[in-house]
Order: sequence, then C-alpha cells, then structure tokens
Amino acid sequence: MISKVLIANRGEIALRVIKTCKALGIKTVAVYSDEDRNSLHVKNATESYHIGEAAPAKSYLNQEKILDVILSSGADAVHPGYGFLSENSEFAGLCEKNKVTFIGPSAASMDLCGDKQQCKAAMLKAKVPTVPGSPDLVKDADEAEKIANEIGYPVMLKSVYGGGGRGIRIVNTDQELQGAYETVTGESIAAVGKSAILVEKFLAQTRHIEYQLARDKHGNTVHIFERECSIQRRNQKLIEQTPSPIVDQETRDRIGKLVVNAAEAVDYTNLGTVEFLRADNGEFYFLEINARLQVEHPITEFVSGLDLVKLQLDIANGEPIPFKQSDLKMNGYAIECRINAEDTFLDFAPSTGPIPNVTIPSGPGVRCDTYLYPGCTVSAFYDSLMAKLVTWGQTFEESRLRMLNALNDFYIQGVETSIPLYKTILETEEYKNGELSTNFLKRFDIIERLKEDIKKQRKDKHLAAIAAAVMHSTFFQSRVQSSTTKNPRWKSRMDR
Amino acid sequence: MISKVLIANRGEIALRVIKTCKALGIKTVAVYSDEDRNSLHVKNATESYHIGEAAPAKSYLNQEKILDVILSSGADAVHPGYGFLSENSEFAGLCEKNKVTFIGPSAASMDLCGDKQQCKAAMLKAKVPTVPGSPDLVKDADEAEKIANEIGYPVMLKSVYGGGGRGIRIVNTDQELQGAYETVTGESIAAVGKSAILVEKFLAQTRHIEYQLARDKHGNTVHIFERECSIQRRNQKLIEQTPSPIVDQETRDRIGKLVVNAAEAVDYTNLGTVEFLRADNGEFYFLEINARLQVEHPITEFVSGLDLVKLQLDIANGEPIPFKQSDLKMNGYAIECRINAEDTFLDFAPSTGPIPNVTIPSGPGVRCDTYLYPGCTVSAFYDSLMAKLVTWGQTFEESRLRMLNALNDFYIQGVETSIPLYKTILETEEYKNGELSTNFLKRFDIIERLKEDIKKQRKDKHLAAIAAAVMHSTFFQSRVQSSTTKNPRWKSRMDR
Amino acid sequence: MEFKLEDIEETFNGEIINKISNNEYLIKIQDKEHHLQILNINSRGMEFLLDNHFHSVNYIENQTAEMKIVVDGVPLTVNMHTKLDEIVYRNTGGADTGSTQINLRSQIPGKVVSIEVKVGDKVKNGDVVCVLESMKMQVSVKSHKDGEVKNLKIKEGDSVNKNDILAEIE
Amino acid sequence: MEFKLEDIEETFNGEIINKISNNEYLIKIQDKEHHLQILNINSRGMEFLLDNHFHSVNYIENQTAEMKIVVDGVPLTVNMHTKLDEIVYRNTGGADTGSTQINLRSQIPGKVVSIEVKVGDKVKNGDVVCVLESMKMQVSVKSHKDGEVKNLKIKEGDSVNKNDILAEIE
Repeated sequence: MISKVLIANRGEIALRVIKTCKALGIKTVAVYSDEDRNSLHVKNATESYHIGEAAPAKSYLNQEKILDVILSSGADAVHPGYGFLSENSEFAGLCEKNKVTFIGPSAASMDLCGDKQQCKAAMLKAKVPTVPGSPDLVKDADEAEKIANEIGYPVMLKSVYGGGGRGIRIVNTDQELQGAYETVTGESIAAVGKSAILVEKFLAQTRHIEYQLARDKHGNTVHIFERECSIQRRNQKLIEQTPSPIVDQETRDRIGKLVVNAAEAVDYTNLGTVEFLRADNGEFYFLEINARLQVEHPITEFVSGLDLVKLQLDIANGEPIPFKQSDLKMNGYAIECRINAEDTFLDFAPSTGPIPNVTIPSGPGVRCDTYLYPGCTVSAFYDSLMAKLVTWGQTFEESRLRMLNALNDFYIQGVETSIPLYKTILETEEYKNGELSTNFLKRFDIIERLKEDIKKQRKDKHLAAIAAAVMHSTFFQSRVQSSTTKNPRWKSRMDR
Repeated sequence: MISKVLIANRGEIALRVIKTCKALGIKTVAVYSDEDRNSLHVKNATESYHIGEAAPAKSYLNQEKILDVILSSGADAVHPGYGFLSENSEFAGLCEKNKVTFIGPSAASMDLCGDKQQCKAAMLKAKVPTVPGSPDLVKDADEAEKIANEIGYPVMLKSVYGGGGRGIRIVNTDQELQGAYETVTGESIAAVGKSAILVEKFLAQTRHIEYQLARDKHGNTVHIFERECSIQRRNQKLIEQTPSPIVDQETRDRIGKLVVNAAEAVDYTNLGTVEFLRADNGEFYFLEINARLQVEHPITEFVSGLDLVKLQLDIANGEPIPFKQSDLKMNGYAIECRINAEDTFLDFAPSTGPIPNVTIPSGPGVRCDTYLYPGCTVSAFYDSLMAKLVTWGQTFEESRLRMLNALNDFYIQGVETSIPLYKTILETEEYKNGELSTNFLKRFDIIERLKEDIKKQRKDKHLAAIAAAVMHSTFFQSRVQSSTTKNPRWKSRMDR
Repeated sequence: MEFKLEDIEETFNGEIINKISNNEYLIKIQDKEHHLQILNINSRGMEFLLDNHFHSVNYIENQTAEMKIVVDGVPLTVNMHTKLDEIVYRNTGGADTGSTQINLRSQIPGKVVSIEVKVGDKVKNGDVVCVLESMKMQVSVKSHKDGEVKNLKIKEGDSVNKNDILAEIE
Repeated sequence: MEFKLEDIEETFNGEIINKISNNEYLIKIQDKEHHLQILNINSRGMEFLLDNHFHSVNYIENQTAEMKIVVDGVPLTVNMHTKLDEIVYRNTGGADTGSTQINLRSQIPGKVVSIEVKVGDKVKNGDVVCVLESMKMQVSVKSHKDGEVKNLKIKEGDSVNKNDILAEIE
C-alpha cells in the first residue's frame, strides 16, 4: 500500500495530486526549485525538499536529485504529473529499479507508446485504424505514387527529418507527385543533409478526440468516455469538453472498444489517454497514447464522478478497477478552459511576472485548479498554464453559460491571459453549434473577432472612463492646490 | 419572462442568486446598507442601490424602501433569499400588488405555512403525521392528563407564551402531571401575565430530516430527496448532509409522498422545505414548511445535478417543472458545513471584525459559497454565516474526507470560526457511523473533545513554535543591538 | 473639462456639478447628468456606482494630458485638454486681427500627420494648414492670418519641435 | 536560550548552531539538531520548513519574556527566560553561604499558587517555600538559607509585589 507519494512536479497538478492524497491520508513529498520557494505545493505537502535551480534541467528534470529525495524522504511512490518526467521511461525504470512505485505504466509500455513507428505497428496488429499511409519509408517517387493511389488523394509527402512545415507537401494528383517528391527531398537534404520520406493521407479538417483509459494490473480495461480537444493554438489545446458534440452513444461504444484494444496492444497499466484524429467523413484514426494523467482530466471527473488521481493510486496499489465498463454512465456536460499567461495578440507569447491580486471564480458547477494566489509570481521558467477553469452543467448550454460567467469573474492582475479569447470563442455561434476543428481559430477568424470584441468593450466603458477621469482630475487639482484645501475630508479619503 | 431580479438580501445568498441570473442573462439589482458598501454583491450585480443604515430594520427589512428600488430600477421580480423578508407574507403581498413577481409561494400560502396551528390542522387533514398532542390549548390539568394518557408518556407541557426553556416541563407519569401543570402556568404568568398550555408527546432523541420540495403553478409537485440536519447548536443547523444515513429508498419514497401531500395541502408554489422530526422509533413527524430557498440547498444541488435557483426562476415564470419524480436519481453524497464567525467556547458568541486575509478551499467535489474576500469585514449587524463549505463524493466517506481536507485548507484570519469544531465532529466515530441527533454536541461531549483536540494540536506544534521563537529572539536581539549589526543582510530580510 | 478617448472620435465634456453627500456626486457628461456613488477610493483607483452600475477603475499612468486607466478590466487611455487645437491656434496669434507675422510656428512638439495646403494656396485666418499628432491626439494647426502659403517647411511624417516653423504665410 | 510553552511542563533549550546558507539554518532544540529553511520572512511572521515540514508562524504579541504566536493556525504562548527560578533564587541571596537575612522577599510580582511549608518547618537553603505564577509561568521561590519558618506573610491566591516579604526564616 502506498503511504507516501513524492510528486515530481509543480504548479496546479502538484496541488491536484496533494488534494487527493491528503483526503486519503497518504503523505506527500513536494520538490521545489529556487523559483518555487513560495509556491503553494511547497506549503501544502507533508514534506518539501529543495532540488535545485529554476531551470527545469537543474530541478524538475534532474532524475538523480529527485531519486535522492525519494530515498531520503522514504517515499514509496512517485506521481509524475504531466510534462517534466511523466513520460520519461528512463525515470520510470529508475523508480522500478529502486523498488519505488511509479504511478503510471511500466517503463516498457511507456517506451512502446513513445516510439511512433512501433506503436503504430502494434495498433495495426490490434486492428486500431491509424492514418492511412506507407507502413515505412518509401524508396522513390514511384512507390510513393503507388501508395497514394492505394490510399487516395490528397496525400502528404513528409520527410521524417522535416518539421515546422518544412519538408512537407500536400499532393492532389499523380501529376503533382513527381515534382513534390523532388522538392521535399531537396528541402530535407538542404536542411539536414539527408532525406527519408513517408506518404500519409492528408486529412483536411480534423477534430482532436481522445479517450480516457484505465487499465489495472489484472488486465481489466475500461474507457471513461471521450474528450474533444479540437480548439488549439500551435498544436496546444486551449478548450476541452466532454461529451464531444459529434460523438453519439453508438460511436462512443464503438471507438471505446478500439481504445480497450489499443491499451491491451501495448500492455498499458494505470491511466492514459488514447488520442484520435477524427476526419470530416466520420472516420477515427489513432494518433498516440499519452502515458500519463492529462491536463484536462477534470472534465472526465465531472461527468464520471470519479476521482482519477484516486483511481491512479488504487491501480498502482495493484487493486482491480472497482467498476465495470457498463457501470459507467456519463452525467452532464463539462468544459475546461486552460487559463494561460500569454498575450493572444503577440502570437500567444508568454506573459510573466508578479500577480498582486487574483480573484478565483467559484459557484455551482465551477471548479478551478490553480497555483495562483494574491502575491504569487508567474515564472518564465515553466509553462504558461496558470489555472484550469472547469464547469459542469446538466446540459451543454448550462456548462457553457457557467463557463462564460466564471471567465467574467476571473480576475488576474499583472499578466496578459487567454481569458478574453475564451469569452469570444464561447460566444460564437460556431462554438455553440459544435463546429469544432483543430484549425478553429483560423477557420473562424477568431483573433479578428476578439479584436472587435475588445473595441466594443472599450466603447461600452467610455462613460465610466470619463466619470473616473472627471473625479481623478478634480482630485489631481486639489492635490496641487495648497495644503489648506477646501475639502480636507475628501482629500484624506483619497490619500488613505 | 423575468428579465431583471431584485435580490432583497446580502452576503453569500445574494451572490449565489446573482451567479445563476448572470449565467441565464437575467439582470440583477442589488440593495445594500451602509455597512455593505464594500460587499461583493454590490459589485457583482448589474445595478446596486443604497437602501439605508446598517440595522436590518432600516435597510434589508425596510419594505417601502425596497419597493422604491424595485420600481425605480424596473425590476420585474424579487428574490428574497433566506432570512430578512423571505417569509414575510406582507412583503410577498406588496410585490403581488405591484405586479412584481415574488420568487416564492403566494402570500396566502406563506401565511398558512407561517401559522403553526393552522398549518398543523391542514397537515392532519392531508394525513401528514404531526407530533401527537392536544389539537388546541388544554383548559386544565385534567384535560392535559387525559391527552397524556391518549398519546402516552413522556409528554411535554408547553406554555405558548414560553420560550428559551421557560414554561416547558417534561412529564413522565400521571403523578407528576398536576404539579408540573401548576409550575408551567405559574412560570408563564410570572413572565408574561398569562398562560395557555399545550400538551405534546416528548420525543427524546430526534433527528432533523427535511425534504426539498418543488411545486409549479400547474400543480406538478416533486420532492428532491431529503437532507439530514441533525447537528445543531441552539436549534441552529451546523452540518447538513444528503442522503440521510438512516433513510433508505423505501423510506425516501414513502415520506416523499407525504411531502407532496403537504405541499398540496397548503397550495404551495415554487421551492420550499418540509421539515420533519424523526423519532428514535423510526416515525416521522411534520414540523413545519420553510417557504423559501434553504441555506443548505447546495447539497441537494450536488446530488440532483439541478440548479435550484434556476428552478425557482422557471417556476416563477409559470413554466412546468421540466422533469418527473421518476426522472430524479440521487447521485453520490454531499455534506455542508456552515462556517460561522463565532467562538465555540463562548457559547457560540458572534466574533466579528475585519478579515485581512482568507484562503478559500477548492478542488474536485468542493464548493464554497461565501461573501469573504481578503480585506472584507464580518459585520456585527447580520448573521454569523460567512461561508457554506460543501463537498460531494461518490461515497459518504469520500465526501467526508474531502470536507476534512477542505476545512484544513480554509484559512480565515481575524475572527473565531466554527472550523475547528467541524474538524472534531467529522473525525468522531459517532459521526462516521451516522449516529446523529439534534443533541449530538451534548450527547457526545463534543466541546470537551474539541478542547482535547486543540490541546493535542498545541503539543504537535511545539517544535515549530520553539524554532520560531529561536529565530525570532535572534532577530530581536539583533534589533536591540547597535545599527552596525554583524549580519546586515539578515536584518534587512527581517525588516522588509 | 474636456476628455477624449482612444478609438472614439467624439470629445466629451465632463464636470462635477454637485456634491450630494460625502461619497455621492452629481456629474455632467455631455449635458447628461449622472449619479456617482463612491464605494472605495485611494490614489491607485476607485470603486464606484455610476447610475447604480458598479465600476472598478485603476489608474495606471497619469500625465497632465493623458491618463491610462483600466475600467472593469478593460485598459483605456483618456486624453484631457482636448482644447489643444484652440490653445495652439491662440498661441500662434490666431483669432487676433491683422497679424503681420509671416512664420506659422508649432506651439507643441509632434509628428506631421497630414498637410492640408500647397504652396501658393490662399488661406484665411483659422484655416487648417496641417495636422500634428501629439500626446496621442491629433491637433489641427490653423493659419494665424489671411494670406498666401509662400513656403512649407514640413512634409508628412516629419517630427517637429515646439516653435519650429511650419509654413510661411504672407 | 530556554523556552517554555503553555500546556507543556518541559523546558526547551534552543539555539542556532550554524548558518548553512542565506536562508538555511541548523538549529538545536533539546540536543537534537533540526534543519530550518526560511521561505519567507518579515517582522510579522515567517514561513519555513523545519526538517522539510512546512510551518507558517505569525507573531501576534511580543514582550521580552512572552511571545504570543500562531503556528499553522494554532495560537500558542512561548515564554522565554525560563531560568526565572534561578534568577529569583539568586536575587534572594540563595546559593550564597551564610545569609543572615531573615526576610524571604519576592523578586517578582505574581500570584501565590501554592505554599510548600508551614510555620515551624525546618528548611534548607534551596528548598521550595512557595510557588508564584508570573508572566504565565510558575516560579518556585526557594529558601535563601537553612533555618526554621518563623512566619508566613502570604496565603494561596494572594497577589504579591516585587520585594514583598513572603516568609521569615531564621
């Protein structure tokens, strides 16, 4: 039985894990960098250990140092959270070697999930559809053409050494293929001196839909419904919701069975997420398995009633999952907005610094997981996620309205946030109608619409602004007058 | 359709009502007294109007002033919250007369609920059991003895002019009755110059169990399960939970039917609560109908998934209740602790003043309805309820552990609170086992056990206290030394 | 006093017209009266009810002519002294009859946004010669006399200092 | 330095024995070493890790001998200078040999908690004569010489001032 968990993480997820452990009477060990000296996870854990400098490589990614703390604190388990070492199989192996329970899959299973080609092969074997394409590198343009004809145009030619849009071409016909093949080869050789090309079906407008997965050490596997995470920027999720507006019960069950197959194919244990791309034609294609607790797990907690961190601990303890697939019933609708410290208008550049004041929203159906408190600091060393605002409703509309309300109540002083962006998105007809896709922001001109919204807000506030200026300039004049002002009470009120 | 609601209340319930109205796009009008100038409900409402001095009679109970604001703001409905004017049928009538929707029952129904004798008569007619006793005043000791023999000893002799324990005697035998009758009569005459005596069955160890009731203007009636509110001090609820540990589904349905009968018997509309005493022998006796939204409504929201304020608005709009009794399924367990500003050891005397700092708990399954914010003030003019801490769990144990955890995370600087008391209660075996009764505190020596817990806490903190004293005295010495201290860095750190 | 807001063309007239009680004022903005109730005030900001609507204002930066504020979380810039046009006009000698001065000088530093006349144009006292941007406001520089534009010393985009000659008008 | 806590009989010895780094100290309490890491400090309070356990302390009231603090939300009183017994003993002339002084005087103001001797008892230098409560601490007043208790000037519950005579010992 796990009795003391070291949390190899920081921020909101460290606090999230501490909450469940505390409620279960399990001791917690926090680790912290120089930068996190005044962070809440340090205060809320049973014990806290300093592990190094601010840079992640010198602290939260420092496996040896964290192992030292595991051993000196007597922790018998490690929760990796997400990010940092959470999908590092070397670290999972290190824990295994030191007889410390790593709360997650085995190192071997994690390795398999992390190797895209191997994982894809395992999925094909388990009859989990992946994006159609060449099973391996193609040797020349002719082979590429042959495969393109098998899977149907449009296709993508991708150099495995490419990235950031370079070494990728979308091809619509046989005629275009030869030239595109040469271009991609050339770009790749120019960039890295070599080329190796894959052919893959091009999917124009996709949705990101993922399934929560749980598998115990006895081989019992369940899925805990889907989450739709299509609203993204630069491949990073912004808004997640469950259920997905385009997943009906038949689809949920059908894809859910694939999820169970996928988990078995890689001998997965504990909680994980199977990500799919859903094409416009309704097909689901396996993307990858995230071998950790996901940022967006609270929406699944809301509709399932489960405490997923507790489930992780139970599975890590070797207990069988205490329910069957058929016991799980989806209850209501949940939405999560990731409240990031970033400037939407500067291409989502991080915005960091001290937070003199913050008001955290609350109310029926509202949950906010955050590390913020008045007087804290948003550090430039770590990711921009400050808070996860999650709302639940009996209907989608109720969850949406509660989210809008909570976004309005959320006040964070000191940094730019993604809150205004989310208010704009949640008010669009497209969002209300569930017209989601991974290119949602671009497709519906969201940034432009946000600018309009802000302009409109400014206009709405003009009377209040003038009134404030009138009062302030009166005050300002009285300040520059002599000290024997006509209205001493007013002055003292202003100065206090 | 209601489009603008005046909230004739303050504190957490005003904020609670504003939240639902905002989410539904309904405008809100707040009213505030001098004392509440800086209260959150003033800031969060669409419009806010000053209505007078701090004393309730001069503000929140001032019907004319509130009506003025209703008319000048153009509000088309009034939400009375709880307390203040919420069960004042005169005010409800005033609203009706001015064609403003009063969100609650009709003045006539409220009148009937408020008149104990009439209401009891209506219940007896509707076959809702009330505490056995004389249907009316008894004329002499002989009649009292006759009734006592009918309903069986022990009985209570109660002067209707009594109160606070005076003018009440418990009688166990015919022999005791004559003398007790004279004593009660004497006490009453001595106190108020007259006497009028009722006989009622004495119930030794009772539970307070109440049902949430909803009835629309079309006569559809449902109950939304029970709440057990047995843990009280001086007849004021402290901790509420749902489901009750002693109510099984058969009982829930059976008493639920009585609740529907009770609602029909007084032609109730909107949300209300039917309170019962449950005797040790398992019998339920009708106590009264609370004709308003109850403080403890959030626990019902948690297990039903309903937004009860929304349901109030829908019913007030004349809409039929959008579900049937059979649609309602209880989901999980919820507990509420009323976080009061009071000193447990001074017989729960109010503790008021500024709150320089507050940390509000959050997390999965945690909801906190509160008017607190850092820098606010707990006023001596209004009731001591600062916050309602509510937790939900799939099991009772999960909700209890989450509550303990949240109580530990709740930090309120500046006043005494009931938080330590609740921690002690929630840890007792008696509470865990559901051995609840309205005399819980006395029956299980809770105050003494709280004292022991506090003593133990003090002991647990001794090392930290000594360490703090060591550091502080070092600092203190360096302060009284000359300004050219040996360790200027240390000094400046301490002084900043 | 006059005020101008970013994004909004209109100029707003605003003043306190009555102090009702300690925290209560009647103010006038563009001929309409508004009731202002102060809930909380200090040098960094103010919380108030304007016609019973709550607003929270923080003063971020404050110069005599320009004030950066955040109203209910929305950042805004308010410009005061929007009569600059007038001030500039007067200071150049405008509205005086019979100026014999040839040089039209700038009374403020700023950037030339547009030039409204060409060399050889006939202008009258008060005609706009050019527009300068200064303190985030556009200020029209008007001719100080009737005459003909003999020379233009500026082009669009130029920065000018106070007292620089903009044009010669004879 | 010595410390005493409300509710706890023991007296605690505490001192800083090493400054490891800017915010890190090694302290000794009752012969056991503890690691103290300061996270945050100012004149009103301190947040620190003691052997890696977080504590938050607020200083509420502070006199030289008594300190009211709140540790993790729990209010406590710490008394310093718990060597008062010793101080009192010394000041009465105790531990000196051959005192000829008859009067045993109180060196501190306080309340008489208990009297340990009766008139006629034989006492030795250092025997406890009575116990006073002062500054929330119990202080034993010890005989300053060998002798017989001739007279007792106090009874339980009395308040005594500094220099009041408690007993005559001859």
